Amino acid sequence: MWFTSDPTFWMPAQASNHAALVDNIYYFLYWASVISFVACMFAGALFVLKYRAKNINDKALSQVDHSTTLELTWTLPVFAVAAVAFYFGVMGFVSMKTPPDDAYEVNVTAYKWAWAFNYANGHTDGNLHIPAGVPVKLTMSSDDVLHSFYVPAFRVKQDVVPGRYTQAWFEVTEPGEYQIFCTEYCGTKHSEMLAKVIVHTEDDFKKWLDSVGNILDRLPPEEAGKMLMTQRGCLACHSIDGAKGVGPTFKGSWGTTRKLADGSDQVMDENYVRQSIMEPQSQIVAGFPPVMPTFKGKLEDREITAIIAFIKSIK
Amino acid sequence: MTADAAHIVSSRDDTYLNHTKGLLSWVVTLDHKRIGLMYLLSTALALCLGGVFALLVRTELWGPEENLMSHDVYNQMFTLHGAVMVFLFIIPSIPAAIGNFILPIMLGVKDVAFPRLNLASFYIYVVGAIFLVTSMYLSAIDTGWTFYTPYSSSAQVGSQSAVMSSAMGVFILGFSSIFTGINFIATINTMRPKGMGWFNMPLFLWAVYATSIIQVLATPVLAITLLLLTVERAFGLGIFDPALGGDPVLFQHFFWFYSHPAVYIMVLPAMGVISEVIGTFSRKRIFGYKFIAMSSLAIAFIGFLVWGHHMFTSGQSKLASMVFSGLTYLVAVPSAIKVFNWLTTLYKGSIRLNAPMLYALSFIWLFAIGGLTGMFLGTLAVDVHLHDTYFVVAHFHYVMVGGTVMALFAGLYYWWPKFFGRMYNETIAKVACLLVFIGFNVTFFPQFVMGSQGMPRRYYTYLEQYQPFHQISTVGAYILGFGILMAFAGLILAALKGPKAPDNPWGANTLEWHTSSPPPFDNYASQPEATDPYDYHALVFDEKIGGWVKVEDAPATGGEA
Amino acid sequence: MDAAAHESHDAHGHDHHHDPRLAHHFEDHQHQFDTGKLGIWLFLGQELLFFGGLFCAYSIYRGLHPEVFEEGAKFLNTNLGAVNTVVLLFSSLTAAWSVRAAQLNNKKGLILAIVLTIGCAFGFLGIKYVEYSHKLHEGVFWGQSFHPTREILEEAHVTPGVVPMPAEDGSVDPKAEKIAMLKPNLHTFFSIYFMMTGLHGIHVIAGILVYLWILRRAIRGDFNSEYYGPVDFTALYWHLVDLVWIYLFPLLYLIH
Amino acid sequence: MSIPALLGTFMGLIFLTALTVGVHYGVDLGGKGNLIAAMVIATMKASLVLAFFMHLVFDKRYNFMIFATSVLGVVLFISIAFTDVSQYEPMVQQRQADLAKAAEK
Repeated sequence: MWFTSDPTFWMPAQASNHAALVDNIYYFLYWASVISFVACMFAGALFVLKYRAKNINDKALSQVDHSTTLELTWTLPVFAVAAVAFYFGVMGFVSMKTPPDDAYEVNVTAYKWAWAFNYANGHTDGNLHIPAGVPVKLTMSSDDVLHSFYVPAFRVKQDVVPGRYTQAWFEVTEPGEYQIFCTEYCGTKHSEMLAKVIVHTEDDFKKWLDSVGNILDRLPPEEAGKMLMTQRGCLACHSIDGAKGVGPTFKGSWGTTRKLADGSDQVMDENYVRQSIMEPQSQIVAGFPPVMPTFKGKLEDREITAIIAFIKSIK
Repeated sequence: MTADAAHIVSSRDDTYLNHTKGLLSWVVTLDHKRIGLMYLLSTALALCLGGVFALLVRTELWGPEENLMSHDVYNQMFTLHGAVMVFLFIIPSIPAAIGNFILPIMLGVKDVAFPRLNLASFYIYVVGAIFLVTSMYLSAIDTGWTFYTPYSSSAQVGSQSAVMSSAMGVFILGFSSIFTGINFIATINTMRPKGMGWFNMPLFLWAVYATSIIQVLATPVLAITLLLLTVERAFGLGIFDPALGGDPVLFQHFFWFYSHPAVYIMVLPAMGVISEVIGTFSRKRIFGYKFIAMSSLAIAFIGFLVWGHHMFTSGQSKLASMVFSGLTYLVAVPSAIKVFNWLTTLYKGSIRLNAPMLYALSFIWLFAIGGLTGMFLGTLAVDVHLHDTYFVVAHFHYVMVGGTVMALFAGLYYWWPKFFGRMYNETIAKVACLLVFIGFNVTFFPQFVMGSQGMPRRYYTYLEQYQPFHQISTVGAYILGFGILMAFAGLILAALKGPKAPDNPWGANTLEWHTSSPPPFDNYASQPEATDPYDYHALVFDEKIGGWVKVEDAPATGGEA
Repeated sequence: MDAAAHESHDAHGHDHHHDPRLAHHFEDHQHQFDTGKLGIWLFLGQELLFFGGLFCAYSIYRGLHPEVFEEGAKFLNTNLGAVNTVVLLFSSLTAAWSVRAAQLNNKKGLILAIVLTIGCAFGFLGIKYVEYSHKLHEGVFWGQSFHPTREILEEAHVTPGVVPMPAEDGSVDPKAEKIAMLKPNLHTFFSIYFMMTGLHGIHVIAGILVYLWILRRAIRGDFNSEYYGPVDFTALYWHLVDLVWIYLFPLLYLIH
Repeated sequence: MSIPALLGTFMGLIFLTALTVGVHYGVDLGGKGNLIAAMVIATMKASLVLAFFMHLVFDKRYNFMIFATSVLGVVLFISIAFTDVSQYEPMVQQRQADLAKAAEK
C-alpha cells in the first residue's frame, strides 16, 4: 500500500520529499498494530468463548499465575517494534529539521488570522508561491499568538511562535496547489486561517516573482490596494460586500461617521484609516473586538495610500 | 479464617447509609464511604455537563457552515468540554470516588489515614469546580484546556476574567487532588492489615498507589504554572509572554510536566479496576501479578520523563524531541505487559460475562487501540504529520474515554452491590455497555482517518472532503451519549429499587467482599487479617443467599462441582 | 459539626481506647504519629515541586541572561537579606526546640519556643516589608510595571544602557523602554524576585497562622510526650520554609 | 534531640551563613566560581537542617525517600527544561534582535 504516492484511504497524496518517508513508517506501524491488535482480540474472544463457565461453581482449569519466560517473550516484540519505529522516526525527523544550505528562503509571518510570505525582493503574499524541484526553507515567526504551519500533502508541520523564529523546509517535485492549515489554536477564526502553496515550475516562478514586484508602479492604486489587502489578509476580517465580519465592512464606508468604543464619533477619513492600520487598538469601532494586529513597520506609506484608494472605491 | 464472621459485628440494619440521618450528616461526614459517594455524584454531574458540551460541539460539526453557534461560542464549548472533562471528571472520578469508597475497605481499616483532610479535599474540589464553572458566566474561556500562552495571557474577546477564574479554579482543584494522593499513600503505607505484605496487595491498591505518587509529585507543578499564568495575566510578569521577553514554549514545558503524568492519573486507576474485574470473572488468579503491579509503578515513574512528546512541533529543540521520543517508547512496554497479562488471565479460566466483565473486555479493546495509536504519535517523523489533527483527538479519547469511562462503569457495576447493597439489572447494564462500545467506536474511529488525512483539531469549520467522517462521528456521539445515560440509569435504578445484594455476589476474595453489603459505618469492628486476595477456590456459590461464601462456611451439600 | 462529632465519638460501641486525641482508625499513638509524619513529608514533597517551578524559571532566565541577574542583585540589600537569614535560622532553632519541649512534657518551654518562632516570623516579614516598600516606592515593580526612578537606578549603580535612564523630570522614552522589554531584562529579574520571595512570604504567613493554632493548643495543654504530632509536623513545615530561604538568599542577593 | 545537638546545628548554620556572605564580599572565584561556592554552602546548610532539625537521620527511611524523590523530580524538571531552552535560544535572540531593530525605526 505504501509504494503509491497517490492518496489512499488513510493518507493524502505524497507531494514533498518528506512524504514517502513519513508514510513508510506510518504504514509499518499501521501493519504492526493491525496484526497485534487482531491477534490479541482474536485470542481474547477465543478464550472467552472456550472457557465460558457452564455452571457458576465451575473452577478454572488452571491457576498458573506467572511465567517469566512468557513475560519476556511478549515484551521483546514490543521492544523490537518500538526500536525500529524510534530509529526511523528519528532519522526522518532529523532530515525534516535540517534544511540544506542551498535552500530557497522565504520569510513567514503569521498573525490573526492570515499568513504573510515575504520574498527577498520585498514582495509579501498571502499564499506561498514556490518553485518545484528546489528545496525551500521557511523562517517563521508570529506577531501575536501561537500558530502552526501545516501542509498535509507535504507531511510538514511547525509551530510559529511569537518572540522567536522556527524553521521548516521541503522540496516539492510536481507543480500544483496544496492546502495550508493553521494547526495551533489561535482564536476566533483559527479554522479559517487557510492559505495555499502554489508550486510553479522554476521558470514560471521567476516570471511570477517579477510580475508581483513593484505592483505600486505597475497598477492603478485601487487595484494595487486590493491586491495588498488580499495578500495581507485584511479581507479575512473586513468584508467588501457588506457582510458582518470580525471587523467592520468596507462597503460604502468611506466618509461615513462611526461610533467608537469609547463613545466618541469618528469620520472614516484618511487619517482615521492610517491611524487604524498603525495603531489599531486606539480607535476601535463600537461593537467590535479589539483584535486587529498593528501593521506598523510592515506597510510602506505608498502602500497605505493605495489601500486608502481601494477603500474609497468600494461603494 | 474462622474469626472472620466475628469481624462483622454491626447488625445488618446499621449501615453507613443509615447510621446517621439528614443532609447535614452527609455534608459534614468524615466517613470515607460517604465522601466517596459525594465525589461520585459530583464527577457524574461533571461528566454529564462535559457530555452536553461535547454533543454541542459534535452537532455544530455536522456541516462546515454555522449550525448552532458562532466561532467564539464554539471555541468556548470545546474549551469547556476539555476543561470540565479533564479537571472535574476524569482526574477525580476513579481515584477519588471509587478509590475513597473501596480503598479502606480493601485494607480492612475503618477509614483513610486523614479523614478531615479527605473531607477538606472534597470541598476544595467543590470550590475549584465553582470557579471553573463560574468562568462560563464571565463569558467563558476560549483558550483550549491547555491554556497556552500568549493566547491565554493576552487580551482576548470576552475572556479576560474567564481565564483567570478558570486558571484559579484548576489551581484549587489541584490541591484537592494532591490531598487525596497524600491520604491514599499514607493509608496504604501504614495501615495495611496483618498478612498483607506489599506483594499481597490487591492490584487496585497498587494502581491507586502509583496514581497517588503522580498526584503528589506532578500536580504542584500545574499549580505553580497556573499561578504564574494568573499573575502574568493580571500584572504582565513576562515569564511566559513574549511581548515582555517571556517564553511561550517554556509554558508548555511547565504545563506538560504535569499534564502528561496526569494522563496516567486518569488511566492507572482504571487499569487497577480492570485487573480486579478480569480476575474475579475468570475465577482465576490474575496472571503476572508482580508484572502488573510493577508496571503500574513503572508507568508512574516513566510518566514523568516523557512530557516533551507533546511538543515535537512546538519549537522544542531537536535534541529534546529525540530524547523524549525514546523515553516515550518505554511507556509502551509496561502498558503492553498489562494487556497481555489480562488476556492470559482469561486462558483456562471459568469465565462469566456479567456486566462488569463486559465493560472490562470493552476496555481492553479500546485501550489496545488507544495504546497502539500512541506508538504513531511517539514516532517523531510521523507525529509531525499527525500532531494537532483529529488523529490525536481520537487517540486520547480512546485512552481516556475508552479507558477511563469503560473502567469507571466496570468498577461501578462491580462494586455497586457493595455501595448500596442492591443488585442491578443485567439486561440494562449489558445493553448500555453495547451502546457505549458501539457509539464510542463510531464516534472516534473515523477521526483517525480524517486526522491522517490532515483535518486539524479545534476547527470550527472545515473543508468539505472531511464532512462524511464528521457526520459519522456526530452520529456516534449521540449513540455514545445515550449509552452513558442508560448506564447511569441502570445504576440509579439499582440503588433505588434493585433486589437485595448478597455480601459477595461475584466470588471475589479481596477484603471488601468480606464485610456486609452495604458496609456498616465502621467497616470492621477490628481489622481483619488479610488472606490471599486472588484465592477464588476458597469460595463457593451458595444458592440460598445467592452469593459466595467461604468453603468452610458453606452448607454441607454445597454445590462443589 | 454536630453530626461529625457524633460520628467520631459514637463510632463503635466497645471503644478500646478513651483518648479523644487518638482517632478511632489507628491502633495506638505511635501508629497515628507515624502516619501523620508520613503525611507531612508527602506534603513537603509537593511543596518542593511547587517551588520547583519557580526555581526552574529562575535557572533558565539566569542561565541564559546572567548579566540581567547581576544587575538585578544590585538593587537588593545584602545586609537585610543576611539579617533575615539569621532571623529565619533562629526561628528554625526555636521550632526544633518546641518539639523537644513537647517530648519532655515541658509546657512552659513549649510555649516559649512557639512564641519565639512566631516572633521571628513577624520579624522576618517586617524586614521584608522594609525591602519591598523601598522598591515599590521607587517604581521597582515586576514585569510590565517596572518603571524605576532615576534615583534608584543611580543608587544601585546600574550599568548604563541596561534599562533606559529616566530624564530629570522622570519621563522615559517610550521607544527605548519598549525595546528594553522585548528581551529578558531587569523587569524579568524582578518578576522572578517578587514571585519567589512573595510565595515564600505567603508560606511564612501560613506558618504564623498554623503556629498560632498550635500555641492555643499548647496553652490548653494538649501536648505531652505521647501526643505531640502537630508540634512536630508544624516544625517540619517551618523548616521547609527555612530551607527554601536558604537557597533564595544566595540565589537572589549574592550575585556578583 | 539534645540541647548540644540543637545548638551545634544552629551554630553551624550561622557559621555557614557568615561564610557565604564573606565569600560574596571578599572573594572573586571567577566565572561561575562564586555561584558554585554559594550553592555548595547552601546545600550544606540545607543538609544540616534536614538531618538534625528535621530529624531525617533518626527518622524512617521512607520519609527520606519521599524527600529524595521530590528533589529528583525538581532536578529532572529543571535540567531537561533548561537543556531544551538553551538549545533553541539562538532562534529567540535572533528574533528579539530583529524586533528591536524594527522598533528603532
